[in-house]
Amino acid sequence: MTIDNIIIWFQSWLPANFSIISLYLVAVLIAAIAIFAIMAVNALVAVYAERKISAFMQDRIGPMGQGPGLHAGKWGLLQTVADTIKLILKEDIIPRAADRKLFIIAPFVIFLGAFIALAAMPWGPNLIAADMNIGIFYILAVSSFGVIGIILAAWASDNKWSLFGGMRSAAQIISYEIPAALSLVAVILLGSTLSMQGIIESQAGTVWGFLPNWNIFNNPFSFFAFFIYFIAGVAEVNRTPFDIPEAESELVAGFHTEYSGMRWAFFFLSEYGNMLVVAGITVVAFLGGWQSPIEGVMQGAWWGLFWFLTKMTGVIMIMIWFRWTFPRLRVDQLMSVAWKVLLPIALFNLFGVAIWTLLVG
Amino acid sequence: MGLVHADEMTLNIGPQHPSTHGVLRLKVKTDGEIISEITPIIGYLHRCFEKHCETLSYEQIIPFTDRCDYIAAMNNNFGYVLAIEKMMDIQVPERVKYIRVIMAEFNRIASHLLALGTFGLDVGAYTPFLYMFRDRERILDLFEITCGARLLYNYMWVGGVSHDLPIGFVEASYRFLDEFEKNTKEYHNILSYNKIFIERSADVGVLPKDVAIDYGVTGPNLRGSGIKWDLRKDEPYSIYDRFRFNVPVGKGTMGSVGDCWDRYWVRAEEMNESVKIIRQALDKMPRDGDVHEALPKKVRPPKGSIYFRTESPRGDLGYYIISDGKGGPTRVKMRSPAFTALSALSEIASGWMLSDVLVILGSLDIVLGEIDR
Amino acid sequence: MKKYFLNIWETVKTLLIGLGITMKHMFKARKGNVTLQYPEEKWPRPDRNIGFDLSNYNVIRSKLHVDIDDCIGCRKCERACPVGCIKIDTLKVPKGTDLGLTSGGTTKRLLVSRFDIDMTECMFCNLCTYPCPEDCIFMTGGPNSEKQPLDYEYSQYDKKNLIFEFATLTKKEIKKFTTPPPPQQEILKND
Amino acid sequence: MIINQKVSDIIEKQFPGSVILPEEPQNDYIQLLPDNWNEIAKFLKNDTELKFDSCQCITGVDLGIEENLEVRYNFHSMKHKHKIEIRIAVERKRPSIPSVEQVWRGADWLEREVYDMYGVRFKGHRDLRRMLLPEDWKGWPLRKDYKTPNIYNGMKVKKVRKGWD
Repeated sequence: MTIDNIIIWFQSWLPANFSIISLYLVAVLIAAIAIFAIMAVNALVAVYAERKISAFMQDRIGPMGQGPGLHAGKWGLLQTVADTIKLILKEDIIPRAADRKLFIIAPFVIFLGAFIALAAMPWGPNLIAADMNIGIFYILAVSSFGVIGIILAAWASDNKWSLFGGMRSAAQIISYEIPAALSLVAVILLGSTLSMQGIIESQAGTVWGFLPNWNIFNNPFSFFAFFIYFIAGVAEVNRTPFDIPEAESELVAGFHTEYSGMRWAFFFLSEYGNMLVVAGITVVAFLGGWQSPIEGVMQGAWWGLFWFLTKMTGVIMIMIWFRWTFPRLRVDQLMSVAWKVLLPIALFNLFGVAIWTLLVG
Repeated sequence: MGLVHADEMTLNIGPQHPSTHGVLRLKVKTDGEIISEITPIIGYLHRCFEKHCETLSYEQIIPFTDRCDYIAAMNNNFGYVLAIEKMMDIQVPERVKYIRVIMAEFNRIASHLLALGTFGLDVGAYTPFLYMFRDRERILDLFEITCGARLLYNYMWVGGVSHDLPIGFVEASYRFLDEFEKNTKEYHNILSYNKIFIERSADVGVLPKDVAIDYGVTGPNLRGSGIKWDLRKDEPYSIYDRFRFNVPVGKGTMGSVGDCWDRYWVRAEEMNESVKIIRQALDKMPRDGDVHEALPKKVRPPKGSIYFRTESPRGDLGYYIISDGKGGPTRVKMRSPAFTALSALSEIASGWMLSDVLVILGSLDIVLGEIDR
Repeated sequence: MKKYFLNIWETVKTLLIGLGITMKHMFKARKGNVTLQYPEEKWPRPDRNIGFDLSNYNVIRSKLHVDIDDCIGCRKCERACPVGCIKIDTLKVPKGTDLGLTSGGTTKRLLVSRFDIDMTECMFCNLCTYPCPEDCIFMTGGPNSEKQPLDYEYSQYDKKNLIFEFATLTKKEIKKFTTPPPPQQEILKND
Repeated sequence: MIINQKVSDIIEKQFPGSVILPEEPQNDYIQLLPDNWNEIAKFLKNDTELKFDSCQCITGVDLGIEENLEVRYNFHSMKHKHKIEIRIAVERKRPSIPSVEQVWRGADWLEREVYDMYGVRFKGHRDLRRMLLPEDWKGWPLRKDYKTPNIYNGMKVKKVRKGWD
């Protein structure tokens, strides 16, 4: 289901002289709404899951309720809905000293970064909004768009804490892009393609007869590349142990200290959207995308969607698990992890994968 | 070519900030992330404790001492009543002595749990904080069945305690201690030995021996700097000379002696020592006796003054009490250990990063109620 | 170089231990938790983790209550209060007026015309309850639950509503008690 | 305690005329004159036999309007594990006493607190500001002659309710 498919489907029953541009716009709109729906549903579910999982990990019970009324539904199921309503109803405060225009734009810029990255995400064998031949490159490019939004928000708030958060975030995301990109280059070498679907298709088959031929199992170097990418990815979405831009015990709330109500909700939405992007790339690049773990079993268009979402959920769960276990790194330690540990290993891996492909593949 | 000109930025940490442990304001000068100068500004929680004491009778001051260090109220009561008892020369019954020690040590565990938990929170670990609160909650339950209050007890009186232990208290205490000892191992695994935590706290905010003494820092902070000084051991008050326990000191296991990790570790070890003391006290305690036996008809210490120190979870808690023989004191001065610990902050935290300053502040374990009084 | 890899290994190892602990807790979450589901479950919940019966409590500090029938107007509680949140007015009654007995058997000699407690100022130190010779001022609930049920949810929209007035005498009754009895009765008594 | 007598003798030997001998023999404290307090303090800290390296507490005392203000110091030695109390009387009208802030760093805040509450000026203190009260507070609240102001910064000061009607 690419955008092209939608256009072709429209053309099949609309008069032939119908303007192709308007068809194109309609198709893009449909895809956009679908992606937005995915993001919103993800946020709804992930927030609830995060609340519950964190509660269980901490010997609590999390949001609970016994019935309608003031309670958040059975087992607190309606907690996120209630949160959303609260956020919508909240007063929207713009500080007087803030740079008004930038302050308003910033949340949308951040949101946009996550949103357009999802356009090239392959949800199933033929369920992708735009199947580009440079898909992974595109996602890497646009997902770092979000940092501009963070810096805008930090600067526009005219708040010292926000500024600290913005500076930290910029330094962090720029540093962690490099090991992340390098470990993805290793994957690109293995699949010799930049297309998302191409990378997934290159992971078909098995290794040693029983393991799926996913990149994580393909060779020892890409096994480590997976961890490098995952750690860098967690850092890119600003989650613990790398949540220094919003470190609540140091910077109050970092770059979104001054935001409230719906504007703040957009930061929240895009944080979970970014998690989706990073989890998606991890799944595509290392965990075989929509491929079934056992070859030839449960394959097909809808099974593909199922596998993709399952794997993605798993990766997101691990991120949540991380968050509720680890302390936070300091700024300089964060940088030294990126430059002194992740980068050398990523380079070494890249080299190893290159040799591996020459010798074995 | 113009020179790049960089100014220092003045930043106010607090009075409303998640990591200042109360309403403390730190005026800091920052150069990027580096903090070059710190000025603590206190007094936001000043409730005129010493002025109040001039108008109250001796018994009525006890609930006010609760409110000074609200994390370890039992220990505050303890120091105050011991001072008055020493002035009046009252001998309390054996059972009361044991009950007091048990309560004070339980409160020390509760206080250290809160200190360690919030220290973890300052470093960014959320989960250990809630584990520790869970255990603290159980201690508060024990206090509640005894005296009805969970935080501000007014439990210890001059010459006795307000209530005898309830039925089943001893068994419940043993049950709690058994479980707690298991839990402490888990805390070490999830927090103390965690590499990120060690990186954040070891070698950070080193408080050398001589500086610590010079500033009058006491308690776990002083012991973290490697000085074996514990009033319970060195100047035993009440019946602390009857128990066998160690005084843990910082050894610089993960970094250098006197760093944040050492202070953290001393507190963690002290909880185990408190468990030992409570076990011995529960074993030896006389099973029955009237806790109100030695209550004086009127609390009227003779004319004179006293400076009495006890070991509260934060350090040497001193009461300077002047009596003129009437029903109320002329002057009650509280020498609060957190006050002196905070005064050393600007010395040890300057030159560190913003994140470190808050970690160092957390490791000093201050309670603003006690600092501002 | 060895140190570098050892450091990484140490990090990975300790972090995995931490992850193991949180995972373990996730699967036995209900076991250790101390949460009270407030509107449904109310404090005190006796079975909560230490297994204590409500009747074993020494005291519960919830809300001050006065059994005004037992009050003899000695004002000991008023003097004991460190914050001055108790206010008592008493009236002298002429000799011979019978105010009845308290449940402890003490003769009442003073008319308590006002017994106000300002619970907004109360600091729950419990000091007022000890000196009472008739045990008529106490915190509700716990060991006192026979006298008065537990009440700690006495929240109000207006601060004034938190000043509890325990004196029940109406003006008429006060007048009745304070006016000296007619002389005939005295004669009768003298007989 | 014996240590008080010993310390008193040592000080009297080192700085003749600085110890005020009590009328009746007591051994709770040592009463000193304020004049060369700073030198005595340095001596107390550095003398190998005394080594009072920790300043535990500084208490301001006002025993009544007729009497002098007093500053009481409690020192402790971490090395020898002994302690003393030193009392120094200061005039009520212009209370001033040499600061020991540069002798014991811990005395810094403690002296500021005494200044805050009693208005005792510590000569030589590098940063003598109010500690607990706001900077613009007037008067020294723990003195016996202190009167609660009616108005503070335009706000009416709430009086203690008596009989609250």
